[in-house]
Amino acid sequence: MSSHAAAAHGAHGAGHDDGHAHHHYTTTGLEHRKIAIWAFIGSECMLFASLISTYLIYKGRSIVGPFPHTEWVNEAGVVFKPILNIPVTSASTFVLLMSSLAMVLALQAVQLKDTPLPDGANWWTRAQRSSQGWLLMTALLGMTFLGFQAFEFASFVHEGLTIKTNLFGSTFYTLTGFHGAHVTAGVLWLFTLLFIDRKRGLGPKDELIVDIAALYWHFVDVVWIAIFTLVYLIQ
Amino acid sequence: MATIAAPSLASAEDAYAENSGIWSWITTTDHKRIGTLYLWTALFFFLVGGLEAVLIRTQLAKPNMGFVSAETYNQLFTMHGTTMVFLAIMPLSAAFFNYLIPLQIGARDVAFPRLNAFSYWVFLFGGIFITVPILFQVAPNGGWFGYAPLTTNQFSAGPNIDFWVLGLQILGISSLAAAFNFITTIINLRAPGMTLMRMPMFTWMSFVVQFLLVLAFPPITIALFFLLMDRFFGTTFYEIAAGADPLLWQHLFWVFGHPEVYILILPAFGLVSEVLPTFSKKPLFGYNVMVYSGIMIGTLGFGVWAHHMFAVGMGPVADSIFSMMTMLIAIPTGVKIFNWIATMWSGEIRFTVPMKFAIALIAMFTIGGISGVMHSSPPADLQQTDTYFIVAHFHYVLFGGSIMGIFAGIYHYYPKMTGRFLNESAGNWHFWLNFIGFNLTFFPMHFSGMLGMPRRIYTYDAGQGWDLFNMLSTVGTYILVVSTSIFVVNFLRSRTRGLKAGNDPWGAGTLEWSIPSPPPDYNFAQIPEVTSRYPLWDLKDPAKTAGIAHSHADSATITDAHAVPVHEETERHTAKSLGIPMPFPTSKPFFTALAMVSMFSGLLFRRSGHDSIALTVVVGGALLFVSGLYSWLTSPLE
Amino acid sequence: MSSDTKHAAHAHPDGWTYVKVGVILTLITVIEVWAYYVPALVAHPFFNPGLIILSAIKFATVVLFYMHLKYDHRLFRVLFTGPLIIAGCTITALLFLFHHFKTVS
Amino acid sequence: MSKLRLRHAAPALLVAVFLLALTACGTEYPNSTFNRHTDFNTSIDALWDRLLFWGTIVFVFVEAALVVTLIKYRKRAGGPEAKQIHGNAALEITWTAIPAVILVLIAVPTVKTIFETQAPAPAGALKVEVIGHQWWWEFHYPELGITTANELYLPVGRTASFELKTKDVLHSFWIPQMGGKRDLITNKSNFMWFTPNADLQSSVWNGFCTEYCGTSHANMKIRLYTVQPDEFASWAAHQAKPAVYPAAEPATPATPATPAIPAARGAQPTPAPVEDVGYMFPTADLPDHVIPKTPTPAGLTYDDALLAQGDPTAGQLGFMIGGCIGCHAINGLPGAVSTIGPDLTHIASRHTIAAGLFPNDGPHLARWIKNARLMKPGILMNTIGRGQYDPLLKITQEAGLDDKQIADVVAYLQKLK
Ligand code: HEA
Ligand code: HEA
Ligand code: HEC
Ligand code: CUA
Ligand SMILES: [Cu+2]
Repeated sequence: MSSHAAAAHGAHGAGHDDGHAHHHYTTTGLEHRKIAIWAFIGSECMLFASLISTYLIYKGRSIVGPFPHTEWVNEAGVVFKPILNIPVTSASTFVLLMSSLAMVLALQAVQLKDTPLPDGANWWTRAQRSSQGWLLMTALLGMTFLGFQAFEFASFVHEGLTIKTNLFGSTFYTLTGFHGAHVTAGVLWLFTLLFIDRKRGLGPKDELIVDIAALYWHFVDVVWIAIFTLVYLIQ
Repeated sequence: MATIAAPSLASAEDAYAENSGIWSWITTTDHKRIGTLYLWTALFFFLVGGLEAVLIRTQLAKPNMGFVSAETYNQLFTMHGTTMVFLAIMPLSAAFFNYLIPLQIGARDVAFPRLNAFSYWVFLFGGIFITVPILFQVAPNGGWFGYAPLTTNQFSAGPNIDFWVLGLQILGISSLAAAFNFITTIINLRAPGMTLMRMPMFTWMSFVVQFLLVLAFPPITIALFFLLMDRFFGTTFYEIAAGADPLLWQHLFWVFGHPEVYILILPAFGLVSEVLPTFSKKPLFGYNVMVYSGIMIGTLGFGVWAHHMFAVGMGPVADSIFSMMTMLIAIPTGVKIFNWIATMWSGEIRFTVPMKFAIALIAMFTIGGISGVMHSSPPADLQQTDTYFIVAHFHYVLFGGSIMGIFAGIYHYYPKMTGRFLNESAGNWHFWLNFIGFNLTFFPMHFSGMLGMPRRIYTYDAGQGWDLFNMLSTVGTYILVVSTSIFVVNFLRSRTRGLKAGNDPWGAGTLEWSIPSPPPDYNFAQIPEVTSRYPLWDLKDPAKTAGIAHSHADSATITDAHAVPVHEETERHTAKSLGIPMPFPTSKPFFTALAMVSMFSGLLFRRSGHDSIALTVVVGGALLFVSGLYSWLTSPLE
Repeated sequence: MSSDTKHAAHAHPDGWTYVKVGVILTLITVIEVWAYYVPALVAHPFFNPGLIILSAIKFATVVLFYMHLKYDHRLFRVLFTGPLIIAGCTITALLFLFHHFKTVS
Repeated sequence: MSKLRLRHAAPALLVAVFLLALTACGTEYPNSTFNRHTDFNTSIDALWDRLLFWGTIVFVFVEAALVVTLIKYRKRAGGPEAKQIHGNAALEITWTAIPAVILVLIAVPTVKTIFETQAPAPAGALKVEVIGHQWWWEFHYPELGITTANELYLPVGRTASFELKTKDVLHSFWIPQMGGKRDLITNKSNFMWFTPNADLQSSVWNGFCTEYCGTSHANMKIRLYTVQPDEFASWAAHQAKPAVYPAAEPATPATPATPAIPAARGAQPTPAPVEDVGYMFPTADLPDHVIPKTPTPAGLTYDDALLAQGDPTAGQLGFMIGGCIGCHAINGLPGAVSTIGPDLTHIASRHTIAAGLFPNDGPHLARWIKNARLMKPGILMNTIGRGQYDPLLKITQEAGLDDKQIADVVAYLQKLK
């Protein structure tokens, strides 16, 4: 039954592994934190909905450039090219997608920790057990994404677009910056898990704490999927 | 994090023993004590908001009064609205969520007790943050919905609006954290057999409210964040010169604002749905429909926000759609009104004080609802919007609805919380003066409004035909002061002098009445196994509930080793003697909240040009906050 | 609750499935970016709706597989789709109100 | 049981008060919305009647049902026991359906009226631009080349079509007796129109700013004069001309500094003859409710005897040295072209100053010039009287005009019919 399942992974806190196995009854047999994280994700939908709406509402309303998809010539006759850099962003989008893949494999690795390896397991089967490897890879990919974003922001500023320049600048930096902040929090979270994994090893009993981190991480990825299309590709 | 680590628990036993003193309140994780904190704090803020209203009404008693200055008046009504909405009614509701939900669903605490404490402390610090400036005449002055561009640097260079932006941001975090907590609690901590369709109506309405909170606060968080960025970092979200559209703020605000009004009313609806059946000696009429209508109200509430903007020129199509969506809400709300009346119909109505307040809610909210429907017709609303007719509407729903319902709840649950009754005759004085004062204050506003009086004016000229109505309103307010004072005295005195109340002083039917008053810290010595909506009536007076078709569909089969059939617990034990693990007291939520609030307040230094101090405080606060979080999350709960 | 979470955990797809999903996501992204560089496509009235549909597919794929909503307790589906629908409607309504869609009025 | 009786007397009392007040909607309520002076308000009022009708029915029904229930089923010694009824599908469907029907009966005329009142203004409408400022109103008649402030003239029987804009924050334009309001929104134009009934006598109405716009939001009022077409024509013809004072000196034909001022106005070489000042709503006919009664601030004193000695020519100079010219336009006075403050070209033809806050007479004008910020909190117009304390800047005005100079300026302004 599901209550049994809850018992199996009833850990109380990330560092709380004193092993006392008593668990609390829950109505659904599900873990509190998993319900909370889904509720949180639901709430985040409205948060990003507000940000994305604002970006779209203000799209094309900036009085001065630079603009995302069109050229702009200022009073002094200086030409500003369309500012969005699609190739770079496509690359960072790909990186974030791959980090989601790494994350889901990290969760799987934690779930499989105690399942004995079959005889003659190939490298892939072995690799799938490496929770530390996948967690590290997720975090690194996340940091790569942040690196891309830092590069993007820096080059935009260089090209004359700051958060104060125009409506596009304000909405663009705020929307992508909010997302970047989420990624940053996720990277911190991943390193925390990695730290625990190195210290005491994450196993199936820790499925929950990895699962909720993974849900958060995938959600941040999913938001980027929407942003990439709505901000970068649609003109 | 030395400060946080300092009060580390020498031994958990000692901590259990210590149950009084300020420190025990700061470190408590008991949902009942947190509920009590919410109740006291919110009642205090209610008095503050009321006092502001008294000053407002004094200034408006007669034309061309010079009691307060224009600037002061503007701060007063802004703070009155903000205080009543965010610091009085919402936390009063939160007091009941905290106190009652675990008791009603047969749980020992909420899902995340420490998060719960965190929510309270954030609320308290946020409330202080936003209220204190009024003592220095720099309180927010942009109205409770702070329309841009009046709130931008260009038109509001002082720190007034900074307090508002940061304060609301802080309060929002408190509400969100609490909402995640209660969603989880209600989904996951119901006693065995307590299916969704057996939950008490207060828990149900609270459940709906938590979703409204979770979905409505993000838009205002974002809207406020934009304003914060504009004010502190020079972005252009609401800057006229950059071509900003002020309607952006309005839409984002009201996407939050309208669900917010249902956040304010649904808990009160829940409370009277507990009171009315109890004092009619009958189960709630049409329970299922009451549940569905609550959900309907909540859902539709997200599709009507632009009815606050009929005068902004959205165009006939948008006006029509939002008008009709708004009207739709009258249907589920009407169902509630009629079902309440039907609950009393054929009952044995006892006119206790809580019952009187509950009945007053039905009578008075209906008036506010009807004027609401009058606003929902855009051409007619063009004559009503931003006049005292609107002020009449929202006080009829907020005071006549939320406040009446909350008073019903306070009189009803005071015996459970304290073990003593509030004095009945003082309660009657309170009720009648309140009822008369309320109507005298707000009914005339329908007239002053339709006779042309705009709202938010600190003065008005003589001979406009408004003098009589304003005088009546002011007199009514003074009656409210008297009635509220009676309540305050009664509330304070009855704690020690009230008549003693037993477990179940009113003969109610839900779980919270099966345990001692006040409940022991562990709530239920044994988790009850629930088989109906009114388990206590099944036990004591089965005739009342015999006819209810209870759903047995889900989770009724799940049993917990500790569950026992519902019974009345008369004996008091300690958690220790029962072997019930209790959360450790901890000051971590308190300090984490403090760190977070200081992080926000650091921005204020930017206004005064001290950027390096600002940076230090913000970054320092953020670091303390994160380390507080780590230290909290890595320490065991119990 | 009939679905057994422990059991469901085992019903999770294995690593290869995740990789395949990753490949699909990458392919869709490639198509999107490719389309961006074909002026004839960009000019087509179905360009924007097309991109939105593609990204919605990606969105759903990640949610269903990586966030294993497809295999998980139905409660989570409700907790996610409810807010998602409200968020979607809010965006649509706001864009309508700010005249991003041509209306008859 | 006396409590019980009081309890159900209350709603009945409310209804009584309500009806009583409704019948009392007479002249003593000068800003009442219950009237049909325009097409716009006729539509609204018809809708209102319907809302009130159904609202009253619902109200009476609910409160009656409540009171009957309370009386009938109150617990009595020896009374009947509670009958356990837990629901009734048929009933619940009924009280879902009936409100739905009522709402349809409200919604249909609502939508009809929305489209009716928001249709484009009929052809031949008189165009008026309304520009909101913190805290006064600027009115332009683009077709007539008129700019005025706070006081608006409209001919009866002709549609007035307003284009609403704001220079700063949001405001809202509302004249209760003419119809609904419409917000003035930054970076956007809003529209509204109404037609004062052709059979209206020449009369005056109060209007208000109804969107909270900062400190003096309460003091941002409007006077609307609905006058007969010929009166309007006379008024308009005069208002379009430059200032009537000074009579002799021809104005320098300078090109207007700001495009906001129509070219035709600045270029008028000779001022109109002094005696022809066009139509102005007769002071004697002003109803009481349009005469401001705002008290002047206690600390602000001025010896009104000085006003009799005011010299308009000196005042014209004072208008320049006092700095007035930096903010106020006077068509015909060289250099007075600023649009920061209200246009004063025909200030003396207005009955009020400061957006309806004070009557336009010598004593009030003098005090206004001496310390406008004391007269009206928060405003842009600075304190000009010498030695006066400026409550906004929190400094004492050391330069500025003395009381005699102020009297001169007042005399000058009073010439500007
Ligand atoms: C507790 C809070 C609360 C509640 C519950 C409501 C409920 C409703 N409100 Fe109200 N409202 C506010 C708080 C609330 N409101 C506030 C604070 C403001 C002003 C904000 C500001 O500007 O500062 C406001 C403003 C406001 C406006 C904007 C007015 C304006 O500024 O121009 C409108 C417009 O449609 C409106 C409509 C409604 C409607 C239709 C309901 C409905 O939900 C009411 C439904 C209930 C009934 C109708 C009664 C019972 C029903 C029956 C008995 C059935 C039969 C009835 C009929 C067929 C009519 N409200
Ligand atoms: C949420 C609930 C709520 C409640 C309960 C109230 C309660 C009251 N309100 Fe409030 N009001 C609002 C919400 C509320 N209001 C909002 C949202 C606005 C809009 C703000 C805006 O425009 O931005 C508003 C605006 C508003 C206005 C319009 C101001 C304006 O537009 O210029 C007025 C005017 O009369 C008013 C009056 C009152 C009065 C007299 C009460 C009374 O019922 C108050 C009764 C309470 C008391 C009388 C308690 C007093 C007790 C004491 C003083 C005891 C002494 C103290 C101690 C022992 C410490 N309110
Ligand atoms: C800094 C700008 C400024 C200066 C300088 C200034 N005014 Fe004003 N004036 C205003 C503004 C703004 C208003 C509108 C105030 C209001 O009603 O809110 C105003 C209003 C007036 C009014 C009332 C107009 C009406 O129609 O209601 C008069 C008369 C007036 N000013 C005269 C003067 C005189 C005379 C001087 C110089 C001695 C002067 N002003 C200097 C800005 C200025
Ligand atoms: Cu202008 Cu209020
Ligand atoms: Cu609303």
